[in-house]
Amino acid sequence: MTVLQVIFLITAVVTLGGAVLVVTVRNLIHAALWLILTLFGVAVMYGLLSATFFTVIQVVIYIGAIAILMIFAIMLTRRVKQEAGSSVNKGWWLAGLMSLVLFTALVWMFSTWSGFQTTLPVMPANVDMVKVLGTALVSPNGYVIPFEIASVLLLAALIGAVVVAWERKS
Amino acid sequence: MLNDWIFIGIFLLLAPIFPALALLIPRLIAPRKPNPLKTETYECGIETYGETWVQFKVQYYIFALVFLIFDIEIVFLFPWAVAFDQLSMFAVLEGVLFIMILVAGLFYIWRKGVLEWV
Amino acid sequence: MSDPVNSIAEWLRMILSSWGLSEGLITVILGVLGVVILASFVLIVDIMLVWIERKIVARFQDRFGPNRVGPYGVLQPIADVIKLLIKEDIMPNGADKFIFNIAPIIALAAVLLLWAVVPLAPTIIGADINVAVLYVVAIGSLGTLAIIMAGWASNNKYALLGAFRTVALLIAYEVPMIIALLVPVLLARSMGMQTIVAAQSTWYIFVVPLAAVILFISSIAELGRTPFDISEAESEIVAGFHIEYTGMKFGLFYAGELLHALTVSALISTLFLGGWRGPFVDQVPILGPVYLFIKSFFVYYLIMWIRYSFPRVRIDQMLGFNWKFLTPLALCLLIVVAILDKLLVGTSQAVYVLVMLGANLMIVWATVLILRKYARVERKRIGEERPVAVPPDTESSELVGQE
Amino acid sequence: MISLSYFLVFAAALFCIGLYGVLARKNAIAILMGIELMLNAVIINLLAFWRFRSPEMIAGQVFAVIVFAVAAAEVAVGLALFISIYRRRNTIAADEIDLLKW
Repeated sequence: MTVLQVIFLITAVVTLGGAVLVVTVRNLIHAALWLILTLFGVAVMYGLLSATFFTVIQVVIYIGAIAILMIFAIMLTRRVKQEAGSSVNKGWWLAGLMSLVLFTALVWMFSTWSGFQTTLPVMPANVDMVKVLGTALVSPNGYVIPFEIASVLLLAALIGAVVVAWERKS
Repeated sequence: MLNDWIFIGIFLLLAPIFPALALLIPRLIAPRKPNPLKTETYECGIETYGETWVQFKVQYYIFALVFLIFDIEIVFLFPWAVAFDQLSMFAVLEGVLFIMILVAGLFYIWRKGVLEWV
Repeated sequence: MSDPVNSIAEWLRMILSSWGLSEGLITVILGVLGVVILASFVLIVDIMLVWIERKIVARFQDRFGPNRVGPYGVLQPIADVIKLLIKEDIMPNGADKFIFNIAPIIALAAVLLLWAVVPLAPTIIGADINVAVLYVVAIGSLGTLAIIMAGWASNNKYALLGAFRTVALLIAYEVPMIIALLVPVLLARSMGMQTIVAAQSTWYIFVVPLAAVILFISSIAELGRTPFDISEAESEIVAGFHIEYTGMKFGLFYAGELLHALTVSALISTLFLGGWRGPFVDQVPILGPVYLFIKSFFVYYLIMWIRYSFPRVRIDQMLGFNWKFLTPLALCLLIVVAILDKLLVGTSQAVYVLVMLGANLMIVWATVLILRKYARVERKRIGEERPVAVPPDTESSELVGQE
Repeated sequence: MISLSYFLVFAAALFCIGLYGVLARKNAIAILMGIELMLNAVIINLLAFWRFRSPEMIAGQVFAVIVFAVAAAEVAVGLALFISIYRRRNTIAADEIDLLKW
């Protein structure tokens, strides 16, 4: 076992443990905090994939913005009596079974694929991936259309969400 | 480069230890005699009444929402700024267009009166 | 290029490798050592800050400040620490124990973590990563998290309300802060702190002063200091999110706040005031930290000056100021800087700086004009007669209430 | 040595846990958390394929960036919907929002 493997395994166990708690814990605020731990573990995973830009972006956007948005929404919609009942619906065992089956099927499918055991290729040396990404995002023969569409999507999300959530004064 | 990230990792693991140590010392030497009156929630001299969970204004959510949308832009704009050397004027203007579209959203909600804190 | 820190590190590396340790292990050991030294140094500075802050506040308010313990009261912070250590730690009823305890730890650790990317000298930096500016933003969001956790775990209405207000403030002011951070990144074409410092042959404050001002204002808001201290507005919500914290746990929040102020000053110095740059720093690298700390304390002094000179603004004014003034201004500045930078390719340094500076001043001038017009309208609006609250003795007011 | 299989299995596990959350949870916000887990699994997959199969091409990273933007938009609109529903029906339990099920 190399050091990298040990780091990977510890992160994976913590992350998956956190994820399990996210979907099982009854208290929603606790679930949100576990979600933050899980997202942090995923950020470490990005780091292990040498996509360090995504590591920081994950923390900034998922933990700094999305998780906080979720906590706000939980606080806005909480009812005390709701916590009393069961937090899962009647078919939860079916859902669990389906997830388990899907997981086994996915792993089985992967294992039959020849590229499954690809080992880490060396990164192109002395290339600043952030720079490459920036160039690709706006260069006309790169990904400029997705780039602009993303901004339109964000605009639509902003306007749509505000219109939906906004309380009209009567 | 890799060494730098190892350093950050070590820092992440060690940084909570310093404040945790500072909390450990009082646990050993400070007195600890809680009683119901002492651990009462402090609320300007009256006894606490009802649920802590008061209903919040939707305004908080709206501001977090606007923040989220503007936060996303950094994913796109930071690489754009870093790659500035290799960009043509056209590519720069694309970045400006990106910002302008978001500004249009800001002005829309401004006109709607969403940004008023009422 | 030899400085004491790196030579000691080299020396230790040699000793350790002579013991037959592997390369990776040595890196980890040296990393741990570096973290411990850096963090202890920063924490000691933090303890001294208590004295500095109190002494300077006292001067602003025409008092003496602490002057009993030790000469000029320098030992006062030590006494404070001892007092905090032996204070009883009270946990409020119904608190969420684990989260309640972990929140102050995260609050201080988040500030400590920022020092990993602050360059102290040409060769002395914790970690010279290529996403350092975003790292600062990311760690800042951990601080926000600590506040939410503290407010929620306290089981106190005022703490929760304070935490919500603080978070609304923090995330709102993060937007202009990020945009202002984009400007030096754009000028230096890098997010690495060392690259940004190295690119500042002209300090960026002379190139884009407006970005520095925007970053400064939003940083004060991020710190939650007056005039933006609604998070702990004593007259409104008692003390905000840390109302239920006592003893050392409160001490950690307090220390975190003070250290955050210095850290933000160090970051502003790094990004806009040339960081460790100064005379002779290339020959004697150890001068770097000295210059950095001089600049940082200058910015810190400015923050304190503002803190003790201004009254608190209302929450609606504060958020309005952010969304309707600071954010559009920062975006406008970013667009102007981006286009000008591309237009000025190939011109000499002097022309570049002068045009940039001129453009900045133009934006400031235009802003002032718009603000003047707005202020005229606003004065008229406020001056108009408005319905005032009347005591509910008349029947008509009751009818209004029932509708 | 870490191989691609590690990340794929990890992402599959995360995806399935998220799926369980989406299918089994009652509270709408908890369901959204499950969706977030699934989206994170997707991003891990994208980045893993980029890193292991074609580190010299940037397409994988661009894809991941777009997924980030879409995830943010989804959360923003989704939560806004839940708040609006809560205001009208005073609940956000998924099995109580049954207006279309007359």
